[in-house]
Amino acid sequence: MIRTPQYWIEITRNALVLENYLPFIQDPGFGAFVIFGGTVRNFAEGKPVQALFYECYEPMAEKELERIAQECFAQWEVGRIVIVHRIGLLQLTEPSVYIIVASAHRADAFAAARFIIESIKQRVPIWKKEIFADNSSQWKHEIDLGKQ
Amino acid sequence: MIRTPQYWIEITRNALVLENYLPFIQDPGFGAFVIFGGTVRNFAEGKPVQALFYECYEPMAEKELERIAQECFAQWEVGRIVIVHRIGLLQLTEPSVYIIVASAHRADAFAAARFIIESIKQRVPIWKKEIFADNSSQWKHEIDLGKQ
Amino acid sequence: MKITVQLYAMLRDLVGSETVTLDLPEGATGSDLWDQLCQQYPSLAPYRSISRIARNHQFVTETEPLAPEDEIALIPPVSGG
Amino acid sequence: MKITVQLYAMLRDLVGSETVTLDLPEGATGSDLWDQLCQQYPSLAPYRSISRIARNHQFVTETEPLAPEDEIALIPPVSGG
Repeated sequence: MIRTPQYWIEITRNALVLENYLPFIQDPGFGAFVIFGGTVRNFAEGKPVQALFYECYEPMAEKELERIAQECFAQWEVGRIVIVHRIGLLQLTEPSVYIIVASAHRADAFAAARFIIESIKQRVPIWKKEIFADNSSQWKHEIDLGKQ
Repeated sequence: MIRTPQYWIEITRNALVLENYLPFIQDPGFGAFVIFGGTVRNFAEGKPVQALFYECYEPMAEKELERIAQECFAQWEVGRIVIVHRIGLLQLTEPSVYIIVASAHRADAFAAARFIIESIKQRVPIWKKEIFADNSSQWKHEIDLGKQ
Repeated sequence: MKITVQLYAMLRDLVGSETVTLDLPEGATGSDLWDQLCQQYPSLAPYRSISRIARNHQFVTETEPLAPEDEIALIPPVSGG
Repeated sequence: MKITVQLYAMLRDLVGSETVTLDLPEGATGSDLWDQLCQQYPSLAPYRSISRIARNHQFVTETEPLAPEDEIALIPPVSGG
């Protein structure tokens, strides 16, 4: 966990509870907040999914998330940022990530929240293994060597 | 209140509690949700604000919110929409509005949530009176007739 | 015909009443309604160009003819959210 | 010099180990590291063009020279969120 008065970055094996993070972003100077939540969906690559397993290169992932938060503060007028990602085994509908951005004006919160989730999907070392209903499993982006 | 399996529209005098609305959007078919929250900010028109008073043309406001929700379902692949707006007297940091959109893919949830808040600010008959720290007050968009 | 108009926010404050009942000729439109209202309450005039008319909970243009059974409201610039 | 590389996700599964220690000439770069790694573990080769190298928790290009005290990890396409 990396916590400053402006941002709260956390990678955890525990279930995510949204309410725990809301007091951190409360401030009479902010008029808007945007929350993005990612949850475990029952379908991927055209196949039914029963669970997801997330793995992480933890020290780098937290630092990369911190760099993303700092880029937001440099680009937009944002007041507070929370980025929490769960790792380990997650069941259907469980949240895997929460991104919360509070700002004076809504455009900044929307832009920064979108930037953060897109950045996570590009450059934060976290990997997802899809566990399908038939008990087969595969890392996302895994190359099917049989097809090469 | 207007509630269908797809959307939950509500205008209320009670304090908004985000957790009350989260079970409604939970579904294994959705992988993403976006929440927009509007809160009472301590500054407006360059003056310190101590509270906001919201008034509403209630039957039309709920119908207009319903039309906005229906426009979202027509434009984007969204699964569930919650729009709740509080009216009456609100203190600093209290939430005035929550918009929640759940969808299979994040782009739809972001786009619809943004569309909903922009639409509310354009065409839902709700009015905000700013109560300043010096106890003066003014409807937002009120024309200062002295200046005409 | 009698048309009752609901007023909100600054419009209600300027008139000092939540509703105003006007006597308009049959087939009068929103534009006629505004004309008579502004004559009776000149302080509303600056809001005419920035307000909209709602008939039965939907926005309508000023050219729309009104009927006594319609629920009519004037909608000054909104500020929800 | 000895360089220990951390492996994650499918790369770790393909090698069957969380780390691999390589013996590389002084001043060797990320590119040299990949060359030797793919020689030892040919199943990694398809991932070379789509993976990145992290040195001390930051992405670096393949031309960057490495040092034994660096923490080196190979980062295959990520899929968090």
